[in-house]
Amino acid sequence: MTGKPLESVVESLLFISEVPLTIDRLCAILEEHERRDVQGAVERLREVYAREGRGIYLAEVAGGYQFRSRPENADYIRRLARGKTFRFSRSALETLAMIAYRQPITRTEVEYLRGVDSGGVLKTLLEKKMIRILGKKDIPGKPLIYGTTREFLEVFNLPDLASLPTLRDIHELAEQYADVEQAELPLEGPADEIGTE
Amino acid sequence: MTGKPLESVVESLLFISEVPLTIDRLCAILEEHERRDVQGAVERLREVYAREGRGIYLAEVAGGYQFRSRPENADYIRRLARGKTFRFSRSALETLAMIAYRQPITRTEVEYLRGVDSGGVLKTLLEKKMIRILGKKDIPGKPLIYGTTREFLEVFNLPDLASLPTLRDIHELAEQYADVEQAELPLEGPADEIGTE
Amino acid sequence: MRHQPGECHLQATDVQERLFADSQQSAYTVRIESFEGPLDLLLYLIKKNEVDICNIPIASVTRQYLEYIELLKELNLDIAGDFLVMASTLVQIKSRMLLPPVAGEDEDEPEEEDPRAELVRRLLEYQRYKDAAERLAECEMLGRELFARKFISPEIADLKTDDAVPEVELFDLIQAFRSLLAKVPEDTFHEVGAEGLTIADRINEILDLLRGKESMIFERLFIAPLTREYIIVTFLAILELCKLKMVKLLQANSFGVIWIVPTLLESDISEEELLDRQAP
Repeated sequence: MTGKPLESVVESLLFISEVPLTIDRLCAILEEHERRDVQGAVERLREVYAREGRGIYLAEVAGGYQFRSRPENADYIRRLARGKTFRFSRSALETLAMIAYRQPITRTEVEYLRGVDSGGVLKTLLEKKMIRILGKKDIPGKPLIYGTTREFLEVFNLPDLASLPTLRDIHELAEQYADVEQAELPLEGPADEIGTE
Repeated sequence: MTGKPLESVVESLLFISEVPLTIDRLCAILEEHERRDVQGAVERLREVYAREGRGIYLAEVAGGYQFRSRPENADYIRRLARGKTFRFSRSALETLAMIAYRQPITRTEVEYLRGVDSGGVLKTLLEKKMIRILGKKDIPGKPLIYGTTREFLEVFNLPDLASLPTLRDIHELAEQYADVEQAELPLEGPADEIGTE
Repeated sequence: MRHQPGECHLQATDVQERLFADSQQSAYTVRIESFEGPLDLLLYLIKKNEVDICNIPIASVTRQYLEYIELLKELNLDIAGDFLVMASTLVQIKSRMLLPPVAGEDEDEPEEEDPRAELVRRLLEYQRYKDAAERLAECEMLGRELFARKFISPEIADLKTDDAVPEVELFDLIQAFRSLLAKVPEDTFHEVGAEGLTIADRINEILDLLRGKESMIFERLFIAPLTREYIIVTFLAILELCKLKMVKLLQANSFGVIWIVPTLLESDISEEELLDRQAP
């Protein structure tokens, strides 16, 4: 293998790696190459990316090398971050699912099912505009009742709540999986009547 | 800002983004620039990275652009990634092909086309995020309808659904069957390697 | 439980020798990993016998197909129900082929379709996707030939993401719900029938309509499409809202307009709520 392809391979590796790659690590991966060739390839790459007008450079960090975006472009990177996507945490997704399928639902009912305090996750979901307060339930203590929002429908690309897949729909996909029967909340309340068509 | 720095910013953004960036998204971030300048910058970057001996190229995928490592260097990257590579079973690929070409499609339709129960394979494809639930079909029973995801395009390195290989003509296939040669036994050769899980 | 077709694995070459012992290629053994299903097996038999797909010798193909099923039974392999369904379809086609063609009494009557036509269509259609699947597999695949950065760069990791756009699929939501229900002791559940959420849906719609309004004419909730179901659901939704004391219905005189009045303003509630429901 001549110099050029080695440079290409090193470029690929540095680009893909989640952590900075040390020369030692590179040499271990590129075992058929001489250490000084590997070092040379890294040096040439540093020069190529150091040229003016490039958006990436090869940074020397934590004893290794890693591609980084140019600090001059940080403002734009922040704009990219603004439209960043996030993944729901498991507890957020569970709580959201609970509310979507059992609304209108109180915090106590959510917590009964999840078995853990859910104040924090409800607050997060309210802030993310995935759920909203529908009102107060007319029982002692007047607990708040929650439901999903229009934004929730948008995120899941649903025309309406009736378009939520039923548990049965998914259940049928996975007959070999442990059975979970279609179930309703053991608590009294509106969810019971609302659950049926 | 002159042309050069714009190219640098675009390079930074494409590098940082976890998902392919569309021209629309780039233009939204680079609001002070003309669309055609942004497009020009992407084109120039594609040319720069297309040069021989580079380890990265700018792929047009899932409606946007994303830096990817060169296929020629895959062996080395696998050494880094330690065998965390994607594999599809033949049944998964068949089902995925049907959904890709016929979407939106119901489970019943998939099963008619394949001639076998497909619940398990649909579930696997959902879990791998290759397909998604698009909604419910407005016919009795309201079955779920499925379509492919952005991740599907990303994994198969396709710019869009229109770039799927064209389906072969039925008549052409019929003729092929009228004049078969022993060497073309369908279950020999490449199909086997694709098929095993 | 239904068996996946992939469970019908045949690897011993003697199986193929016996299966195709009467064919001209009996000396030729092929390796078969598995058939994806009955259509896959049929396509194989057609190619094997070098016959025209549009003119399948149904008798001999059916015989070979049934022999294969028998063989699976002998080997104590699981036979997917789908293979048996196809077996009966084949037998049916075969018997229809034996019947003399019905002489059309009326000249205009369309000619009776070849009993094999539907099967041929399905086989060709299946072959198309089999083909397409092979070509998909030839694509340069992410994670196989190509790799992309799928991780969060240090440059972006620390940036605040308050307005981040959620990225989640419906499937994730349902899976979360399923797993949650699985954790709850079973005896606290009892079954219900349909999983319709139309009333909840209507409740939300009505609350949306009422948002920021002091009152609304009752009839406005019954705008088209006025299906029976829609009326019932809307009515139940209003009852539910009344029960929850979230709306009141008012009527000035016995034949007058009915007004629906929200009893709570959302802004009052959420502030109060958020104050005493801080994250632990």
